[in-house]
Amino acid sequence: MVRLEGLQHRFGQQKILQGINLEVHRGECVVLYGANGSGKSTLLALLSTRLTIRVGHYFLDDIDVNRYGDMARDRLLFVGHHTHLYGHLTPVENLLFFADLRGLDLSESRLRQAIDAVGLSRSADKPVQWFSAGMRKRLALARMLLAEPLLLLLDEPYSALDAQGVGWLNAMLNRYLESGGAVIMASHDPERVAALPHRPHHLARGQLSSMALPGESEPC
Amino acid sequence: MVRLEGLQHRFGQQKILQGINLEVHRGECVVLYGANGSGKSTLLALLSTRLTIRVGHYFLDDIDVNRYGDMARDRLLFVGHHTHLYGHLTPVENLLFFADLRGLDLSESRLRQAIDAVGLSRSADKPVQWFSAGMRKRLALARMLLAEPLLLLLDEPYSALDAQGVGWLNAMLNRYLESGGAVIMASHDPERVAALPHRPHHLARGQLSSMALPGESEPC
Amino acid sequence: MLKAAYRIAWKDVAGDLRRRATLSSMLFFAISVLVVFQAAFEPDRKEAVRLLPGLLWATTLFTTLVGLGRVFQAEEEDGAFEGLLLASVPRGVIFFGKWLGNLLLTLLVELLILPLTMVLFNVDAWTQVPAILGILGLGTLGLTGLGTLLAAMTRGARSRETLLALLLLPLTAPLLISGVQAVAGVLQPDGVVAPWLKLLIIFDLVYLAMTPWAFGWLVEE
Amino acid sequence: MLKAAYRIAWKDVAGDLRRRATLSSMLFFAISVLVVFQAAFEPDRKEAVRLLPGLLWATTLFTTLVGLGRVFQAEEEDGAFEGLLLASVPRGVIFFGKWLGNLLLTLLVELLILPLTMVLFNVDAWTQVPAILGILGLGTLGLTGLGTLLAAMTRGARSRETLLALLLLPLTAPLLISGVQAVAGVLQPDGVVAPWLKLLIIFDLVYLAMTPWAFGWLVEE
Amino acid sequence: MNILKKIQLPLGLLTLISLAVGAWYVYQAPADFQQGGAVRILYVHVPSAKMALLSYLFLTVASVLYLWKRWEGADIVAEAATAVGAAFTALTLASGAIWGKPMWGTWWAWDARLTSMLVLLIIYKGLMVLRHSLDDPVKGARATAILAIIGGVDLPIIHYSVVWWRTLHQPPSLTAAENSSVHISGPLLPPLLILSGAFILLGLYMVTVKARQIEARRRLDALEAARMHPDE
Ligand code: HEM
Ligand SMILES: Nc1ncnc2c1ncn2[C@@H]1O[C@H](COP(=O)(O)OP(=O)(O)OP(=O)(O)O)[C@@H](O)[C@H]1O
Ligand SMILES: Nc1ncnc2c1ncn2[C@@H]1O[C@H](COP(=O)(O)OP(=O)(O)OP(=O)(O)O)[C@@H](O)[C@H]1O
Ligand SMILES: [Mg+2]
Ligand SMILES: [Mg+2]
Repeated sequence: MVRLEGLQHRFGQQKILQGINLEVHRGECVVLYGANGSGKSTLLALLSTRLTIRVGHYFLDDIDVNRYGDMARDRLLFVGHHTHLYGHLTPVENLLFFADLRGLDLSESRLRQAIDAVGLSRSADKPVQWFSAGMRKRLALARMLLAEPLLLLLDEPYSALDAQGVGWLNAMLNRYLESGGAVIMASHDPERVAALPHRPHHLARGQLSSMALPGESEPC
Repeated sequence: MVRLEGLQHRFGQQKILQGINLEVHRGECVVLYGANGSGKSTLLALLSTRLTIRVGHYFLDDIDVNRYGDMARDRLLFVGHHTHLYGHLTPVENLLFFADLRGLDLSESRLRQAIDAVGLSRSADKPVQWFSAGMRKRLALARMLLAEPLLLLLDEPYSALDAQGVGWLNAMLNRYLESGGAVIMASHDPERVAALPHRPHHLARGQLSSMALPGESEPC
Repeated sequence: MLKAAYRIAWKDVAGDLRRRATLSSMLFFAISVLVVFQAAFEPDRKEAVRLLPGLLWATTLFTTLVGLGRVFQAEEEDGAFEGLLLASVPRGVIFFGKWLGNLLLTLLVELLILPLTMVLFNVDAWTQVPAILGILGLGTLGLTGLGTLLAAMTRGARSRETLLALLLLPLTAPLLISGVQAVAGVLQPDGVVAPWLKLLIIFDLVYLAMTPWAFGWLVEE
Repeated sequence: MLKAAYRIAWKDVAGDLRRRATLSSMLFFAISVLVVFQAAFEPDRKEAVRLLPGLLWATTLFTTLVGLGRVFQAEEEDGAFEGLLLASVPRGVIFFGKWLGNLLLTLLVELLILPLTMVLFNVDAWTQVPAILGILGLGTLGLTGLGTLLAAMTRGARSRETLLALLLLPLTAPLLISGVQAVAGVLQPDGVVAPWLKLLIIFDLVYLAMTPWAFGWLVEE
Repeated sequence: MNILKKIQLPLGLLTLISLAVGAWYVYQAPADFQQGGAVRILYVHVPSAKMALLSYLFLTVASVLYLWKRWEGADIVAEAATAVGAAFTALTLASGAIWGKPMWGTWWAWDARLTSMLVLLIIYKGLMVLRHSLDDPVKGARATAILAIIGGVDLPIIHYSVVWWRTLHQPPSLTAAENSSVHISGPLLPPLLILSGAFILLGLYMVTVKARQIEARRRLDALEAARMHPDE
């Protein structure tokens, strides 16, 4: 469903990615491992259309994303290091804003349900700026429950989550994968990824290589 | 060296900490586990003097921190979720600024050495704003090498670090503990903490309880 | 589509407008600007009439400039702007939403400052109030349009405030001139208004046609 | 101790002053303010002399206000302000450093705008330049002192810019009045200056004595 | 950018020759019976005013090309044209002010031409500052190009607003001085035409030199970056 062909990227003169090829099918989860600064977040930013692809091709569900960015944005969801949350809004308001931006017509009870599902029901009407790191992360991830995207891009989704949060996330991702979604995630956390069926890849020197034995050659 | 007696804290009407007692000696590492939003970061903020203690006592090296905050700040170092870095400055400039603020008189070569030690030598003169999450984290932690504090307060130090970074951090912390420093850290990551000699504690409902068997009852 | 724009504007100003305090704080803001003006220039009554158009426009410009710092402020925290750009609405709509929020607050200040000036400086032109407000509003459209674009452009720039003033003031010179002249024309019995109004409208059209498009270009990375 | 204050100021303005562009961009900022002034009020030569003190002070106030948005801007990112507060220097020193950076840039604009105004508006008072600069500088001390405190106070507040203006303008009204009167006094052959100067100095002393202490209280949480 | 290297020398020679011819004519031309020797400022003032405006046209075209085709060369030329245009604008203002002191008795007046020229200078400066205020060079280039285009559309509006503003109110004392332009004729005209041509050549030459300098600097930055990241 996702196809990358010869993707390259550079910042100024610094070449970060040099020819990434990747294919991800429905129901598949690809995990990107790699050293700090190796370009995982950059790759995800390209996939999310935040960065424009200058060299290479990117197809999502047979859409040429380089040309039809708007259509692709409809079909994918990106949750990065940043939570994209507004501190002065409550969780309900944050999700409502998100839904409106995506053109989703959701009732408030649907939103509260999503907030419950990530264990934040007691803080549903408190401005997000006072939230703890893990609570913010949970709320950011709660969007996945609402958006039902084709492709999910996650940058270090496990960081800041407690054990319960990790359990919840993995259960959610498993359900999502079974329903035919695709996931590409960057992580430093093979122990937590282990609960998911996934294909590990290693990013180094701008090249992506699939890791044959996830349990052994993984970087951690 | 660190002694907490009956520490309490509330935000508005929400009681977060209700009577924390803790003693940490030289060369000891205390790890705080606990669910998202249980108050670990709040406790560390109190210990770092960022939040003022209203109820309870806090002694650091026999200094009554409630009264002599300035003296305590000299002796402790806090590295939190936030990296306290200035995006428009380079790593060298950031560390120099930090050193000046603490009244440390360090040569530039000493700073570069610290930057080398965290594996950032190649990016030592690039503005920090382009750094990847892990690179920022490494730089924030590099301060530990410069400041030589009595007490080190770390909030989720392993997040965003790759395997090499984790190894470096643990080696550093081991050395620091052997030299008689004390560490209090919050973490969701028992697998990575395992490489350190430490005393695990669990924070729940505003109370701290020591966990007898770190390997078994830990929350993850 | 438009709902998204409306949402963005709502998010930006809701927090301000929901609390009634905003209205009164805007009022006091307007009053203190007038007090400064009085302290600085001490105009007598006749002078006050002559200086009124300039005062109104200088305040408008100042309010806009001060407000521009805020337009993208909420988006600075925690990658929120990035989040906006990843929404599937066209970028023009995002721009429109941002512009709308900014426009509303500036119009509010204008609405307050006009009667205040007239009372505090004894200017007797109450029948002209709607005309003057219309002129101010017309100018504000283009002014905030260009301002919003510049605010987007200078996100994260060094010494941003100076830069914003440096870029906005010369480019809006025609607006300022025609606005001042139009208001002055309204206040005089035999004043000329129509050509200045035309100029204002041309300016608005140019900016409101160009800026959403320019914004789309700008945020491509 | 003072080194730390110096460092903080340096960090804030170094990026600005290191590049030579800042000086010239400040110059052009000043010019564009004058263009706006001309377009808004169209003073003739005699009027220009009368309005000069007010113009100088209004510009100073405006520059300060615009600069205040920036004082703590670098500290917003990534908990940097928190980092500052965790340094072992007394909070007064942190305040001092922040104030210093702000003061420098405002003084720079004043230094530029005075000769410019005199050239562009044909005001012939070159021998009074040092006296006028002295008065402006004196007022700027207190103005930026209070401003820096207010900027710290309103960190993260909603519609912060309006709030800053709302707080700063009334509190500095006495300063503004005495400053305007003092400059006007200097420009007239038989003008009164001394009492206004005294008022300015009192104002400075009060604010500069109070603000570092107030800052210490403010940042306690 | 190879082409710049090739044309630089011939362009420079041509500029030099035409400037020399123009200067000779100016030397030959009679002093104005009214204005005396000061009239010679005209030969710098008017051509540089033309170049100040022409540079902006050049800048707009380069900016459009950059946004449209993403040629880095267009961006380099745009940056060079901004600096050159600012220089000519400053020269116009300076020569005008110097001329104004003996002619009008003042360095400056808020006349239409003068005001719009001042605004043009601020716009040039704003573009230069904007580029260097954004940390990311690509963002800086793009923002500057967009703003240059907007400025290009805005300039005629500025010009006319200022003209109407000033001609509706002001007594024609100043415009009368400008009406003297109508009288430029006879022996004054040929050197003016030649020098206008010479200044256009000079402007092109300056853009060429500046563009090559910018290009070299960018290449140097690139080498620096490559040195810092050898294996990437
Ligand atoms: C700072 C002051 C001045 C500025 C900014 C200025 C600006 C200009 C500009 C922009 C032009 C237009 C060229 C064109 O449209 O092709 C021009 C032309 C001219 N200026 Fe000035 N000028 C100034 C002072 C003066 C003075 C003091 C005089 C002489 C009394 C003068 C005499 C002329 C003449 C004769 C022309 C040629 C007019 C024409 O060819 O249409 N200028 N100036
Ligand atoms: N906007 C930018 N401008 C210049 N360089 C950048 C930019 N963004 C990232 N980089 C550089 O690109 C490289 C890759 O960064 P990226 O964030 O993709 O790494 P990462 O693999 O996600 O690392 P981490 O594991 O630490 O999150 C880094 O060297 C970084 O400095
Ligand atoms: N400034 C504040 N004002 C109000 N409430 C706050 C503030 N800071 C934190 N809280 C609340 O205090 C509680 C504890 O937050 P804290 O950040 O200490 O949790 P934590 O244990 O660090 O969680 P995590 O594992 O997610 O980092 C949360 O419910 C949070 O909403
Ligand atoms: Mg990353
Ligand atoms: Mg925490």
